[in-house]
Amino acid sequence: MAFRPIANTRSVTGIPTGRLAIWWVIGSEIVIFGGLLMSYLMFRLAHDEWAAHAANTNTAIGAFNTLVLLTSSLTAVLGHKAAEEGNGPKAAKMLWLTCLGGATFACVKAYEWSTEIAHGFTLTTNSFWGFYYTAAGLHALHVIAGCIVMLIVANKARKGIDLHHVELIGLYWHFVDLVWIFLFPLLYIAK
Amino acid sequence: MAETIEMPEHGHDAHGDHHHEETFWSKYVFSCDHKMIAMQYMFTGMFMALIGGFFAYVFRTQLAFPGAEVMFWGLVTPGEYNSLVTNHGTIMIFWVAMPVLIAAFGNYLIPLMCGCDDMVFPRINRLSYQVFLLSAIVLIASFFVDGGGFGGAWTAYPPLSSQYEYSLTPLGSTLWVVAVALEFVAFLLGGINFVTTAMNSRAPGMRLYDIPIVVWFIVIASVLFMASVGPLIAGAVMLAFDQTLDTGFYDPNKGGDPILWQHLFWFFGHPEVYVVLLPAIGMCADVMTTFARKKLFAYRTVLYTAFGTGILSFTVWAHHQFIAGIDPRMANVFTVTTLLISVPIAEMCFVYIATLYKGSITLTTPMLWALSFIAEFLIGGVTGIFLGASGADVYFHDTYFVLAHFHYTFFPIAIIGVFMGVTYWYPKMFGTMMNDSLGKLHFWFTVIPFNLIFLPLFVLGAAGQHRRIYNYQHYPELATDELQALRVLATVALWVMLAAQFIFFYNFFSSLKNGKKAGNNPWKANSLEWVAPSPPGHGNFDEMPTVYRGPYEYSHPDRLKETGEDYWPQNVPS
Amino acid sequence: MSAEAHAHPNYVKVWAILVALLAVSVIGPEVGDATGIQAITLFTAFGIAIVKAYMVCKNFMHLNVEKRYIVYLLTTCLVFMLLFFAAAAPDVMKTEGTNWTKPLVLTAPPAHHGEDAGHGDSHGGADAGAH
Amino acid sequence: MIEWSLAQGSTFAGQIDGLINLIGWLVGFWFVLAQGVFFYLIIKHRAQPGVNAGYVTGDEEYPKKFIGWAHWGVLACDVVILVFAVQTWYDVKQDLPPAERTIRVIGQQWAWTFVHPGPDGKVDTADDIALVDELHLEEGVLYHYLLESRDVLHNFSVPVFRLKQDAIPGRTITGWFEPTITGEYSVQCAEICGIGHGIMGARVFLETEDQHVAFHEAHATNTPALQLAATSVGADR
Repeated sequence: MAFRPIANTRSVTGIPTGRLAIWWVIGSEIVIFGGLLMSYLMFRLAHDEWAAHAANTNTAIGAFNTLVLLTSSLTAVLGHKAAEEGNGPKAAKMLWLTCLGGATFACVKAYEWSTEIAHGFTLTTNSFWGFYYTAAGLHALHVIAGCIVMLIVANKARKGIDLHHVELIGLYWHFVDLVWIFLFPLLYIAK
Repeated sequence: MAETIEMPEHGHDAHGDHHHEETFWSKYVFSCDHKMIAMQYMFTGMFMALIGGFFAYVFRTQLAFPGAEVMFWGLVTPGEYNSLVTNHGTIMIFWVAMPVLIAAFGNYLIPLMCGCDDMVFPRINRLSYQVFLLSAIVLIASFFVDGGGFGGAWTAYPPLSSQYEYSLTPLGSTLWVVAVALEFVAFLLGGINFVTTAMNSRAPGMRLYDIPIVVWFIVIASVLFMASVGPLIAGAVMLAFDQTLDTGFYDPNKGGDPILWQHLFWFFGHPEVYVVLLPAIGMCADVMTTFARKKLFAYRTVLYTAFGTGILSFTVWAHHQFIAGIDPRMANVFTVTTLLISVPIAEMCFVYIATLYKGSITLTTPMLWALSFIAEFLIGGVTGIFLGASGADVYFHDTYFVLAHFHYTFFPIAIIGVFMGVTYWYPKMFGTMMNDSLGKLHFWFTVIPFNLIFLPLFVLGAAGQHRRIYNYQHYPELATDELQALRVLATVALWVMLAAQFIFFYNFFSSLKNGKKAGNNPWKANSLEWVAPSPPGHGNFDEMPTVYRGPYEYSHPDRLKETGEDYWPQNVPS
Repeated sequence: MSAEAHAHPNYVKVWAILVALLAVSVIGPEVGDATGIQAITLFTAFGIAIVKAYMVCKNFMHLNVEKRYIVYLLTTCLVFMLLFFAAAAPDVMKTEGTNWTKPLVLTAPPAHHGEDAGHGDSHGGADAGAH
Repeated sequence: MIEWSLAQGSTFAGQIDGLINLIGWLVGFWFVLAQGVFFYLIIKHRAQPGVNAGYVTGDEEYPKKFIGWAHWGVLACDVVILVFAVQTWYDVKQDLPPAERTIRVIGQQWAWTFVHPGPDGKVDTADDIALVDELHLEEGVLYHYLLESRDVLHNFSVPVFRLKQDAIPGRTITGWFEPTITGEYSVQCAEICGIGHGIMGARVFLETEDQHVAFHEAHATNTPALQLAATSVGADR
């Protein structure tokens, strides 16, 4: 393992440094998605005709993806539990399951988007679709990035290294889940 | 996690050996050491400052002598002029003030002043600089692409910034947005490091009120940045989509709204002012107390004023948009908050002034910079009231009065603050002292011309001269000889000031070799960085310090009685 | 590490509740559209989203056992976003305000949803000031 | 202070200048006070050999009370400024006195189009007079302006009126002014609008009643203006 400064071993606040950092990451992510969703909300409330466009989104697929993400959150937190019990291999398994969820989510999204684009609903069709692709796309990027990091963490956890990283990536994953929990009604249900 | 917490504190001996076999690349380019990363940020920032200064030279010369051949540039076309002023602003704020004040000094000072050996995440720290460097390269590249650099002002208001047929800079504006977005990512990475390091890795015994003000302020600044930049990152993505993918987020003809960008931008843009102000004014506290041999006057008041300013700074942004088409009733709300924010800042200045009371002041170069910071910043502060008061802003908006006002805040921040920090911590950074008489010469030849540049601009602004015009001869009221004389005065002063900077660079580099050796603590200061050797080695401290008191215990009666010393380092047991 | 030594809730049970809520939030709007009662749609869509978010924060992210100021930090970020909405909506969301109108939007196809009225007043009620 | 270099050309110019002077005096007082104390302390407390600095934490009653006074003093001044600032803002921007005449101001890259009402005194009618970069106003008449933009942000700025207002594409912004003097003055675009921003100036001619009548006669039938005025909004769609 690379050189670890003493700084990283201290914990004056009583919160492990890694987790503290993740909280700050989540804080800054909240304002990024917040800015985007608030802008969307303003336009959505200003333009009732967007409801007609929103009607073209596939609620069933959205609901299925929500289910997938909720489940992956479950496996992530189970992985955290296993890690705290010092059970590296089990934690790794759980993280792999979580990645599987993330992958499923991404594939479903790809299918969903390709059908919508095929039906002529593209980024430029209307600002609703602009926000639809921008917000969901930004979220999907977070999902993919999370999966990549998670594979690395899982690989280490399997060997019992850096088990506390399991909790950190889990926290991030729950946040990604949270964002989707709000994206789902905003983009799919409200019609 | 738990097991790592009790890890014994001799980690740096363990790695002490492996920094001998460091190659040039691992030592200077891909180093994870916070001091080296600080240097990288500082020199990149100074290089960008040279570019920004050169741009200022070009367009000031054009304003003083319209249509004349500018040396090293040639004729300045309107398009070039817009691009020059735009990138001058962008560079000076995002690529000079931010990297040098927050990133460089934050990286250098936080671990040293908190008494730990490095940032908590050295590799994220390195990544932060690499992303920043990339952003700088992208920005510089944008000057040379087809159509030239982006010319829509640093605020980049759409539709001008979002549609090429309006801005006529097909690639420049996109690269500009990309560069700014990358730069934000870099500082988000850096900011997380600063905050967690200062929160979690302080030396044993260092309580919240034992932290030097400059560390406090850099941390508050990082928090402000992280909490305010998000909407603009989202906005930048939308802007880039509008530019490249022809979406309509800011295009009224496609159901968008240009005002949205203004809100997204200034929601970040105003806290940003305090993001760069706080580190500079925080350095002031350390420098002034050191050279006045005085305890900081009302440490907690200073801290609370900073908190107050930080919170309020999120509620004032629309005072940049009073006449930009926002609903007039909102302007009243923002006038109230804007005038309110003057109270904590004014109080902070008063407290700093009070710190000199009963002091024993030595006017070294860093002290001169610190004092001039307060003096000049007061001018910037009071002129802000004119602009914060909505009724007066109806006239002053987008005149040179605004320009002079924010240069009277940003110049103390980005130039005086940087020189203050460099001259004060130079002995610690490089182990040698800078030449004091050269430093003083450079000080006077920077500060006096600075006032000669911007005081005339207040007059020009009051006379109704509006901003971002490449040639005022088109406006009879503004083409009078008196006003033109003021423009020439400002420009000549700028030439003098820019020329004077070579004194600094000469002093900086010659002192590396010829400067006399500085001990660990040349200024007889209290805070922890002066305990470490100069320059500090890879682990910073020979043995990790423990803190017993606050950083400003100068001329403490007990200490004077016992030892006759008028300073009391934080790590010395009572 | 106090924060470490928390009891783990029954995660599967939490997950089951979340899925149940999800089902409601999908069916609810259908009912809302069928009965034409907008309130049902809005409540089931967003009310339940908030409940789900709360459960995830509490049980999965363990914010309930985390240090208080982390919660304050995250809520502050949210509050700033609401602040942003409150201050930007009178310009961006409204089609007319004091001494200004958006002719393009005013002449856009007529609205067929009542949400706007519901939200309109709470954000400054710019119409009141229109000349 | 503004009136020294610039005539007060509208009814509210004096009010704005008055506000600016008021702020000038108040902040000037605090500025001089602060700088005075600052330099006094620097000079008085220069280091002398063998003399140590005092130890003042800032919690002592004696020096701290001055900060307290300054704190409340600044707050009081802020409140005073606030009252007058909001009052001025209300009168100039928020309140809209009934118009005697209405003009339409259209900004585009990089020229101003001013649609004057014809003799019938109404805008958007057949006898409108549309001029580029030329605005003719009658002294003592309360005008409303309908401000629009064809492309990017512009800013309709008439320094002599102390008037500024951004023109936003997709919005029509209404404002008012009442000229109180005669003569020719400049109109600026005070919001960067592309490479032509520097030359996007216009002239405003403040005329007496007879001069204005003469102006109307000079520009009798002006049909292009009709289209221009009628399509000024529709053109964007």
